[in-house]
Amino acid sequence: MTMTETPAQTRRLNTSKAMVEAIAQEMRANPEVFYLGEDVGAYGGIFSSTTGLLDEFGPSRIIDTPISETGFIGLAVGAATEGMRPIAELMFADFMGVCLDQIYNHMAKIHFESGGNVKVPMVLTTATGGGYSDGAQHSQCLWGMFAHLPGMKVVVPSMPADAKGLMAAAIRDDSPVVYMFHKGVMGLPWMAKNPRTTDVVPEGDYVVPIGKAAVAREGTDASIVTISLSVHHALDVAEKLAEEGLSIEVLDLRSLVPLDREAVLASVAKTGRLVVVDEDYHSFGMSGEVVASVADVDPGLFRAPPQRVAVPDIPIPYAHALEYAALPRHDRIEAAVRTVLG
Amino acid sequence: MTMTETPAQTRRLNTSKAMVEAIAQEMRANPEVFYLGEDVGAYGGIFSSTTGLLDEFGPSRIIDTPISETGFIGLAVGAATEGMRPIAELMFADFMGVCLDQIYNHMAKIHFESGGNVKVPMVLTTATGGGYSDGAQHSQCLWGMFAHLPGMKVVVPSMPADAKGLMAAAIRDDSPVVYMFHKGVMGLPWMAKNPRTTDVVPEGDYVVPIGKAAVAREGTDASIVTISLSVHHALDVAEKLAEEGLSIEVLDLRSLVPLDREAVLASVAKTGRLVVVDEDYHSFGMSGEVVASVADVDPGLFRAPPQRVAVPDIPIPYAHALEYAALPRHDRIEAAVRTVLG
Amino acid sequence: MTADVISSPATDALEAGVRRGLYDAMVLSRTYEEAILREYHADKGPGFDIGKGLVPGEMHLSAGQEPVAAGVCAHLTTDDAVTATHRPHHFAICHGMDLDKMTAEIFGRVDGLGRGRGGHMHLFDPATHFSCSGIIAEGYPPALGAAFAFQRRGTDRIAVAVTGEGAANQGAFHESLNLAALWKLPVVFVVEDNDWAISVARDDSTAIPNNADRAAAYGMPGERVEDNDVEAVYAAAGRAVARARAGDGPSLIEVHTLRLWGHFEGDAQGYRPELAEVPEHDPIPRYEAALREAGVLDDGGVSETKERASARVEAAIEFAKASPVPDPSTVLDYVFA
Amino acid sequence: MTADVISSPATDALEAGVRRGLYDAMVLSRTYEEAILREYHADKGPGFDIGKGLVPGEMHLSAGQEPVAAGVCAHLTTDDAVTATHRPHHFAICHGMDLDKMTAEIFGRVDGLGRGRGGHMHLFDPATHFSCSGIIAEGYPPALGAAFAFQRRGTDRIAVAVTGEGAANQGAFHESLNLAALWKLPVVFVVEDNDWAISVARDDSTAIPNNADRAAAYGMPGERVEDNDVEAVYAAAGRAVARARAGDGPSLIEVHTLRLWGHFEGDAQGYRPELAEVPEHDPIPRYEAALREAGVLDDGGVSETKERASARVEAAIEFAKASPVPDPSTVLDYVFA
Ligand SMILES: Cc1ncc(C[n+]2csc(CCOP(=O)(O)OP(=O)(O)O)c2C)c(N)n1
Ligand SMILES: Cc1ncc(C[n+]2csc(CCOP(=O)(O)OP(=O)(O)O)c2C)c(N)n1
Ligand SMILES: [Mg+2]
Ligand SMILES: [Mg+2]
Repeated sequence: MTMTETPAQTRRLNTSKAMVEAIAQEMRANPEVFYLGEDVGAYGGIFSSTTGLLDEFGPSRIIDTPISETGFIGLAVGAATEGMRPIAELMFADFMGVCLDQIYNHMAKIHFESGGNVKVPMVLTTATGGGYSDGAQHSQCLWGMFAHLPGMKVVVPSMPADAKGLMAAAIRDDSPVVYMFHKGVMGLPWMAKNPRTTDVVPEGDYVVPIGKAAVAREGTDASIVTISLSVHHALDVAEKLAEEGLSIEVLDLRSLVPLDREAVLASVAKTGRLVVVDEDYHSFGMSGEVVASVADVDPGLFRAPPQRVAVPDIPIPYAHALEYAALPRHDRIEAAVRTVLG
Repeated sequence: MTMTETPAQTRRLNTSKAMVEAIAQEMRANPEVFYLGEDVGAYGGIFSSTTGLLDEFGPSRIIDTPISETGFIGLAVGAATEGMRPIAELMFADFMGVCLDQIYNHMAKIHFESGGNVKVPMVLTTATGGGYSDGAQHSQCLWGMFAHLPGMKVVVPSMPADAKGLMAAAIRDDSPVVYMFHKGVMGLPWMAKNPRTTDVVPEGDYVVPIGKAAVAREGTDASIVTISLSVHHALDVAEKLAEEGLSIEVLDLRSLVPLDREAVLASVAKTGRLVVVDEDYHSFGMSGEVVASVADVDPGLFRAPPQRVAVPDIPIPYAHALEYAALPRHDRIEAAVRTVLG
Repeated sequence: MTADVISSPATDALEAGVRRGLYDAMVLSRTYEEAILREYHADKGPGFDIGKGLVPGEMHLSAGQEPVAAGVCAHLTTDDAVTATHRPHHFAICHGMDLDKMTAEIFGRVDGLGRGRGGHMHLFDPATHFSCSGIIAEGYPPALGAAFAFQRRGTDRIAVAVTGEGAANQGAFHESLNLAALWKLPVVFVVEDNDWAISVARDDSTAIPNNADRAAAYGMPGERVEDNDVEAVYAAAGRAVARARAGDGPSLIEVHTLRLWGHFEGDAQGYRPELAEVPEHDPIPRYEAALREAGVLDDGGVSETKERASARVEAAIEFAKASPVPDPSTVLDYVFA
Repeated sequence: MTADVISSPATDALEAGVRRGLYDAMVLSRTYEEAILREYHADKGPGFDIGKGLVPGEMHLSAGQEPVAAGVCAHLTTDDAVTATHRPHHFAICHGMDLDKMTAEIFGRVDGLGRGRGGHMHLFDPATHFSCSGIIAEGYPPALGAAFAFQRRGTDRIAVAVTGEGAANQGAFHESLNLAALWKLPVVFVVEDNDWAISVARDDSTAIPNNADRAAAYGMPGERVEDNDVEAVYAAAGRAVARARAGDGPSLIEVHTLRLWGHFEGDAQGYRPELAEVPEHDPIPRYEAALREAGVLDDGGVSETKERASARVEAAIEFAKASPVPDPSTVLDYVFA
């Protein structure tokens, strides 16, 4: 067989494979890393977060659990305090209500309560988001809530390469990291997907530092600040508006904790016009925080009132027509951009 | 015994007695109302939320529970769907992590998921706040988190009369209401207290509509928008600054859901200067939402960048000196007001 | 006090009418699931896109588990409450839910139980005191509340709370059983042991082989029914329901049942070693044969039952399809009462 | 499989050294609590202001429950992990925590285990693998993790997880026992039954009288120790610890103990009908008398133990008081590693 020359930088993966690649590389490098959760073994993760890992690492490191989230997330906390580096999967972020105590009162606080003497180097992975009619208990993003509670980093990749690099960073981090993957960015074969869910992903060791936003598209007329699947929508809208000669910047926050407020400010300082797009609920969450981050420093930067495109404060409805009315989709994003452009 | 004439409007109660009075009146009026939680019977509630109720209503309506918050809050949800009007007490808001699923995935969503066909008329009472060195798991406010999750009203009284009137409104409401009482506003004999925790409370039927802010003090130079115990501190600061001739308005939001955005706007439209004081965590919470509420409408209203005085994004520390550095106390509020005044 | 752990007893032959009723209920439920299966997959292609079609989203069907719902619900009236799970159809149907409204909800239409807001995991029906939750084991606590209300009002109404065997390792299960036993609430706890929690086998999740043994931890009777036998379920449920109605408190019944299809539609079940043999354990043909043998059913009876079921189900599907899609402008409605 | 529910057996007379060790541990723990009691109340006045004084905040003392900690920890080394509750001092002390650092933490000082960030409910000590949680039953799951790490590394180290009887009705209790049994984790679950969960009597919270019976729900041995007898605890814990070290999995031990004082300081205990008789059940004088009778202790031994305890405790208090208060400018430290 003749090798065709394939430059490493053009190898393309979907987001789930990129995420799994990082987990596998870290597991090879560090025997203390293990992954536990429901259906992460033979099934490979309901949203393909662990596909193939059982084959390589076996059931002692890729561990199917009972439906006991408090039990196994707490187990991960305890194992982390003893120096292991667990990755625990909460199948849907929506289920956090059965185990939140271990997350925010234990995982996130032990390091502080111990005055820095006890580290909790673990990753909590969880699937978020809607768009496929899974109803009010299986479609939530909830990252604003996780980000409100101190002591845990909150990482929310939108692109395959970031999914890999942020996962590697999360596993190596000595602090607890919540890694939230939107089902719609994973590139799953059984779900509608944006072409951006498959992209070039660096091979080998690849780390993206946690806490730095990425300018997904540069622009000068208005800034869309967003995260996760909404980055894909925002880029679609920016591309469409470019045809009209509008130059829209898209900032992908990539993590909510730490929040890259400087990047937000830099973008708004340039454009003077802000649209925040958030698939989480509107009030008391990310969209307000981003707006306030600018106002806190200089409300005069706003050349027009900022626009927040989020899920209104309603549970996610089941019926497709209602769900799409609630989600921050292209139409609402575009309208908001046009509004800030005046 | 000779009756001395006591005008009803001068009868003074502390906040806990005012709250209990409303519960008792509603229980007398409606046999479907009952109260359940830990230590709500003979003990009378750890923070005196039920003092005396067992004597009047007996153990069939004032019910001590096992330490099974998911169990008994879920029981309240089910009883409410069958037409009863339960009041369930979560002893500290900090404990929501063991039972949040019943709260936000059930209590708050059933009405919506049922297309309005099933009502969940219940009240969830819970104690919040720090200031007495109870550490990272017993001092949190967390109202921003409750308010982020749609489907439940969130009421947070600061004053005795409101504690009564909002409790009556909460019990009569056909929607689920989370009623968050700060330990520091209750007027407990065993805790430092502001003199405002005892005040005139109307006798008889008294209802304060949920969703309307109160101007706790009128002013023209700057607006402090706040809630709960911080209202007391803000008033102290406003009184102090009045001696310097500064006119500070204090707006007591009283509820976060619904949020009285009009009242915030009206105040900032008048003063042009905003300080938000929040004993909950800084980011992704109330303080950002209030700032954004103004920016969304007109960032030009801000004559100076708004100031947010909140708990920085750290767990609440135990040591008094650290805790007081983290809490939004008088010194930080005053400094923020001086900053917005320029 | 130690719980009575009763092993499933041989039942005396039931009255023919009851047996026919159990059979009819199972057939109706299966017919329904087959129709939903057909409608669900009708328009997911090309390929399989879960968000597409007239019935989008996750779909957890109950084929194979009909004996549990039929056997339990035969003892209930629509004044009794049932709280079900992410896999609720068989209980909804056997408890007497209006098929039109139920189906319209599954199709996300305005005439649905939840006006299209809920979906198939969120069927709330005040008429039959039926509710469900997609969160594992979290349907148990609300059942306590219904039972509490029934008890307080001095009625003999009861609540039935259903979960799968996977749910028996969730904290809410434990809290609910303790509270119900402590307050002698009229609840029947039902565990449907279909051997699987998605891809996790019960032996890989549960430290003991029989969840009915867990009843002893709460001082309540626990009974396990083997063989997915509808009449054994009927008998066990009869005892538990009677106990609850009499004010003697809750019971736990675990039924060893069968998940005939995947966990949800789209599940290829590659993890399931016994996959090839699953169809031969279908409880409906087995019960049909037994009733034929006993002279309760003949060809005519079977086709009568099946035709009646089919007519009811297809009418419900027609009703659902004819019902309007919700108007997006109403998206903000129904948050608060 | 059904759990072995063993009722507490009569123990053969223990070696004198062990008995003296148990006595000494109990006295040290009690001496500590008496000193904290004194320091806690020293400056809360006028009246009682919980936020005031050198030791502010809630204070849950363990007086009366020393037999549990002494009996269990006698089998541990500081390589073993202990996860305790809101009432942790007796376990911390008997497990060998550095008293200076522990006390400095309780006083909120920079030389404390948590540099003053934690407080008395949050004692985290890597040197003794000790941790605690103020959330009921939520200390159990992290113990599984320590045990998991110990098991994976091929050691015979174990984890001890402690809660009160009130905690045995919390979901985390159930999930933890199932997981530990399923994965044969080296854990000893300890329930301190002091009859009360704040003001709620155990009979008003728990559907069965003996939480050790709940072990059967997880296929693990369960044993209840009556009478707050330190030697019976020692014996039961010995069996459970040996089992865990041998790789045979977890056990559950419930000890019927005594809350000698209020739930927390400031608790007037008006709800407690047996309040007047409580002091006469103090386990320390009783054990002291038994050891005197057995010739293990005499006046000299008693005063030696008490003086040593007192000296250690007072030195720790001095250490704490001499340690600086944290600088408010460091308030943002230690959020992330
Ligand atoms: C708290 C929670 N964790 C996980 C899930 C995801 N989930 C949905 S169904 C299921 C398996 C349930 O198994 P079982 O209880 O046996 O019911 P079955 O599906 O077999 O009917 C899981 C893990 C969930 N819905 N809720
Ligand atoms: C989840 C949760 N609910 C309630 C509380 C409040 N609380 C603290 S101690 C306690 C009683 C605990 O009783 P028990 O488990 O018997 O322990 P004991 O105090 O008797 O040692 C309660 C209800 C809590 N800390 N956590
Ligand atoms: Mg199952
Ligand atoms: Mg107790």
